[in-house]
Amino acid sequence: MELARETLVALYRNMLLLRRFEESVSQAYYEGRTPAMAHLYIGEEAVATGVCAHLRRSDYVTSTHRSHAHALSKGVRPRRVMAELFARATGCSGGRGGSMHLFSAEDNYLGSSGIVGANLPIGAGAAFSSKYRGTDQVTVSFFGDGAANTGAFHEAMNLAGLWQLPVVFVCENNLYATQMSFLKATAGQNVAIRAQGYAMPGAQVDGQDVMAVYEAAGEAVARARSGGGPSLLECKTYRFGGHAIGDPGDTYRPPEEVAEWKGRDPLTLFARQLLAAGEVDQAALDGVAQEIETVIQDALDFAESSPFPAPEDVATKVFASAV
Amino acid sequence: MELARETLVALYRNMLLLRRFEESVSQAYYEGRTPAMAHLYIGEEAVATGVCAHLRRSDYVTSTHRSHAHALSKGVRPRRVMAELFARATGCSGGRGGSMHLFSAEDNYLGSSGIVGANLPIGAGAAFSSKYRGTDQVTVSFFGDGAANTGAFHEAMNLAGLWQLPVVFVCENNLYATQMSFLKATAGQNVAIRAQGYAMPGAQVDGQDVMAVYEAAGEAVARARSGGGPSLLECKTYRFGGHAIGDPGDTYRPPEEVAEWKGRDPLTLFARQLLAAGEVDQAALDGVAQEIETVIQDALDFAESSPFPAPEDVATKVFASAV
Amino acid sequence: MREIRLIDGIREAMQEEMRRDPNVYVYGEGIGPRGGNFNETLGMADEFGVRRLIDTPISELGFTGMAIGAALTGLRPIVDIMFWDFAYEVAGQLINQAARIHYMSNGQFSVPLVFRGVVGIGGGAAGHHSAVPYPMYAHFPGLKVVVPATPYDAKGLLKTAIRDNDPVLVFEHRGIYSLKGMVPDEEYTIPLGVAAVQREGSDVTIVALARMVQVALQAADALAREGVSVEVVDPRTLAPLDKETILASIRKTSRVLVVDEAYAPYGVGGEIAALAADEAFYYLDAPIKRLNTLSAPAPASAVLEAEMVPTVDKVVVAVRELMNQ
Amino acid sequence: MREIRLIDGIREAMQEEMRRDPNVYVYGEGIGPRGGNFNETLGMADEFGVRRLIDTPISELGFTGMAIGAALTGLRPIVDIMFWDFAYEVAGQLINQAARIHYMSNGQFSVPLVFRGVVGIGGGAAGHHSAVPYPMYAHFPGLKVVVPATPYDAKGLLKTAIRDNDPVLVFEHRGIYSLKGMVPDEEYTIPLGVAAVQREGSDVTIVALARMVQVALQAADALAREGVSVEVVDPRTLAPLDKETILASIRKTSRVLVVDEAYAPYGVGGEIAALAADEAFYYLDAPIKRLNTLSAPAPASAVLEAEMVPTVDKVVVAVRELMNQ
Ligand SMILES: Cc1ncc(C[n+]2csc(CCOP(=O)(O)OP(=O)(O)O)c2C)c(N)n1
Ligand SMILES: Cc1ncc(C[n+]2csc(CCOP(=O)(O)OP(=O)(O)O)c2C)c(N)n1
Ligand SMILES: [Mg+2]
Ligand SMILES: [Mg+2]
Repeated sequence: MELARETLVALYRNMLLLRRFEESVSQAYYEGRTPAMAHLYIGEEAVATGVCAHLRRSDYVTSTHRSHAHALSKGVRPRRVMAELFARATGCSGGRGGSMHLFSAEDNYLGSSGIVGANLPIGAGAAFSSKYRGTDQVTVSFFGDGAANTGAFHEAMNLAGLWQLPVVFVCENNLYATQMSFLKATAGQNVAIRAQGYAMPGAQVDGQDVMAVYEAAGEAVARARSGGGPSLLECKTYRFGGHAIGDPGDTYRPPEEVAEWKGRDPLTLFARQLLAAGEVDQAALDGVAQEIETVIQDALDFAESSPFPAPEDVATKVFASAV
Repeated sequence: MELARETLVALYRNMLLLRRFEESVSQAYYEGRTPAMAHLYIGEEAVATGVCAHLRRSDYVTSTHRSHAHALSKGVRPRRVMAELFARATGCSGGRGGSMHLFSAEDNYLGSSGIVGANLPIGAGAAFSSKYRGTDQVTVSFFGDGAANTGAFHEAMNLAGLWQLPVVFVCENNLYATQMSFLKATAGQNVAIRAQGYAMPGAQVDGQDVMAVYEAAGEAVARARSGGGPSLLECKTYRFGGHAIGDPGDTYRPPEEVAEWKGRDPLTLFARQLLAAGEVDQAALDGVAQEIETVIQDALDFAESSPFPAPEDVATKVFASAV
Repeated sequence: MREIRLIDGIREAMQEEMRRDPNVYVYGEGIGPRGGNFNETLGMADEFGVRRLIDTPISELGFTGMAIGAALTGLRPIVDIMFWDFAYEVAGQLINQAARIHYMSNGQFSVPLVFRGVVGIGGGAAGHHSAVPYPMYAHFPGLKVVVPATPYDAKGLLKTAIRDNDPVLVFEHRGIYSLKGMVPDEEYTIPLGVAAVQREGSDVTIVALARMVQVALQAADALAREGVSVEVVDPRTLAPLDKETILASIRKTSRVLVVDEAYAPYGVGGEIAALAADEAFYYLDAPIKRLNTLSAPAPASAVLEAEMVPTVDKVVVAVRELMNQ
Repeated sequence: MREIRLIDGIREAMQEEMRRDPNVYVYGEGIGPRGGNFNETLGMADEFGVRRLIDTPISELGFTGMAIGAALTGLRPIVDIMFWDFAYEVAGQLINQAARIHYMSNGQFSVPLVFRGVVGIGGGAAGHHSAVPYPMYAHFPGLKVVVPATPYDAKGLLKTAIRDNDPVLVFEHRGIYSLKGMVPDEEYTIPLGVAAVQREGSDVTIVALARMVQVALQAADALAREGVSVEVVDPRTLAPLDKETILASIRKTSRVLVVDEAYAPYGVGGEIAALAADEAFYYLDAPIKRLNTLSAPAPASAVLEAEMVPTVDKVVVAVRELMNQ
């Protein structure tokens, strides 16, 4: 394989982090330890991983309701994300945001949004900002196939294309928006093709194949960083579970479809690739798994031992400048 | 020429009606007889004319801020439109709407909108309605090049494409949105191409050539009427004057460009074509002009002799059902 | 009479009206075979088909605009916006178009549409799924605003809303979707613009809406044990507002507290205060008080959330203070 | 001191702040070389270049969202929405995002943006170009709301707004863009949340905003000739609201009339009434009165338009009635 071994292992490690993090969140939820319902990314790990591998701390990310993976992949520490899901004061949003509203200033993670599509213009604005300030920062805005039908998508794409902003719009096309099939929601049944309307490069990529995502995203990020303007990257992927914890996701998806996609688990696929190419042996992968278990356990311990926000702070920090 | 002589003359007559109507409005404004600033259509007459020639009274139109021509071409009587511009009780909106808010229920003219883009989803909704009710009514929604950058455009196009609604989206691309050049506002510099993103037929046509518009619109309307779904038709045209009465339109547009387009006056072009083809002689065209003068004078007389709305009615008809 | 939950009242209203009128249909995300995010349309796709229970893409602006176009041309759409938070994205279609077309067209066109969704703070839903925005809409002429508090009201008001020829916005508090109450077996409707006196009393009037009606009634029980007689008035519709019923209560009790889960500033309490301080001024024996959700976005944490919204205890304290003035 | 028009004050504020801070820039339609729909940015593209006076496509949602993204990352955008009517199309970005990100992010991020545009009924602009929607925004925590009435205030408040670290919405009445007034030669700013007593008086308090301040002042002149001493208080910012100055005036005069070009229901008058009827209750000698634009969309006809908005005559009549109670 073309990449350095450490890069390959880092990609694997990140995917496993995302997977195990969310499995733990789900378990904690069913054990009644986390308060909030959350939207899990399990099955889609190759996308955030392959994209964010190209980002620097100074780069920006804007994200969606399905955001744990984006935050973690952008470098937000697992402790802080976990604590947020446990609604603790030590969470990355101080327990105020919850699963759909993760933020981390230190990581230039500009936040998740519970309003589908709303993060796309905000991402374009961050990209505008770095261009205005003359830096080479890149912004990545993630969005779902469902978000591709919002007006916000269109306006953000047009403005980014027009002003050649350093932004990569990454569509996580997991074929469903809640129960709504992509095919029934999207005239043309193709997100990437819409890029043509904005004279923007648009590409489709196998979102289960982290190497494919890595490569396509690398091009797009490099283009943005070097002043070549925005890109639209549609990653074909699938959420293995339901829309959110609690939804089994099996009433509106054909079992064969689910089975087929689960057969293309990005972690399994990549592990197999790595082993076949002789890049790592099973022991190395087990080592990574061990590492991740420690991180997860630490995050859980941190979250569960952290204090809740102070009730008297409920209405503080509404304004940044004194009123 | 392929069309029946009476159709050709009707097209010419309508274009001349639009032209003379607005010249009179402009004159009345400068003479201080009409209250409102208005957005004139002079130069673009071939578009509304060529499109609306295919519509029946039962068909629907939704329109923009530049709407006199759409209303007149849909059949709203000149008297009623003129009276509205004079803000009289006899106007097609009772003096309440004014230039940007013409309505006529009897003509299924669903209204102009002062909010750019907002009429596009409304048009899709009218089309949905006829499909739901099982009629063969067609809806035409006009919009400007500027409106093509609104989120409303995108959502309406996607929904219409998805549900194969009987609607024709007619873009009057007059190359400017107020002072903003189409080329500087529109990533890709092409509206019709955006149709591809919705798997919708999209076509560009010379908006100064009424026959070209007539033909392209005929196809689109027929497709809609026969259940073939929506179309996007981009008509390349030009407003000869400024954005609205009062704007000379010469500070942001190169004089050569203005001159070039004025050299392609749709009325002159069509008259020349008709004469060259021997379809009509100059006397016939003069006859039409005479006819139109009578119509315009009648409209002006009607408007100016009509009463103003009654002040005590100011807050009536806010609700349709009693409160 | 039979007992149903509020959410059942919503569903029954839609079902009955859809049976009555083939031009009534529903747009929304997941309201088809899935039955809605809150089971509000459960089973309806089976009865009416997906032709009338129309699952939409995430294009709220688009399908709301479409509802207006459909309403202008003979249909009676019901838009299910799911969470009212999402309606900010379509405020233009509601305020600039739906509310104004009847007037701007000089009465030629009307816009008979219902736009309904969920409000309320709870369950850690946080910043983007907790809106209680009815004051903003009730401000604008041309919109009717319904805020039901009981199964009976929810059903009867929604049926009226569907038959009404104007845009009617319905704000359903998901915290009381499971609240049970009696409804008649036979058909009934409730006119818009008529408040309900949910409990009679003589010492103080509490004006409350949506879930806060339950809070007010529980507080009234507690206060009764202290010898304070509370009248609880639910406006039920904020536009039109039944001024007379509210004023009659205030003139009777001479004291008024407004308890509202929407924010205080420029909101419902202000409107009631203006009404009382104008038209019942000489009857008032004490300052007019408001009790609202704190002016902050909804937090995720349950610890913080518990502080946000008026509670029975807070209402009791507020009424006690009011009785001492 | 020099005399300028209100619109000049707006422009000067932007110019001075753009000179001071390279991170301040403007988004809007026609605000570049054209100089804005109201000449509000005339000449600014010459001085600052089109890099900082950025003409946008008709994508209000897009560039407002972009302003938020830019504000999160170190810039201080000024969004010129032209007419506030168009802002309904972006209410989601303002209310769900700009207003909440500081809180939701636990204070990690702030959104220092200014969003300004024109309000007011006049000139037959009709249904889609006449909005006066500040009550709706002032309702929501996280937004600051500025409504200037004089050149001095417009300039000083806008400068503060640009330096403020929160989203500040500025509502400029185009009916007073040409109003002249004195401003200092030297730099000055005006804090948000401080009302201005525009005229002192002892018999009755008129709370008025924007163009209505002029109407109130003229009415006060007329009433003075009848021996009625009117105090005119302009809140200047609705959020934060300077309760103390307003209450002090009401406690002094014991009578209050709110004159506002926004609609009455759930609006400014209600908030002032609630404030007065709570915290100045025992000082009030008469019912609290409101005078607002009629609750109807703005009509095109001048004949109708003349009926819509409060006038000097109507204010005089209302005060006379108030003095008789
Ligand atoms: C504006 C808006 N409309 C609707 C919703 C409700 N909602 C939350 S997630 C979701 C589906 C999003 O689908 P997609 O964009 O494909 O992302 P995915 O969940 O598949 O990752 C919907 C409809 C919302 N949060 N915001
Ligand atoms: C939502 C909205 N934004 C801005 C405006 C101000 N405005 C009125 S017309 C116009 C230009 C429209 O351009 P285009 O769509 O090309 O139509 P044209 O005027 O060229 O016919 C603008 C920006 C508006 N009315 N509505
Ligand atoms: Mg999806
Ligand atoms: Mg144009």
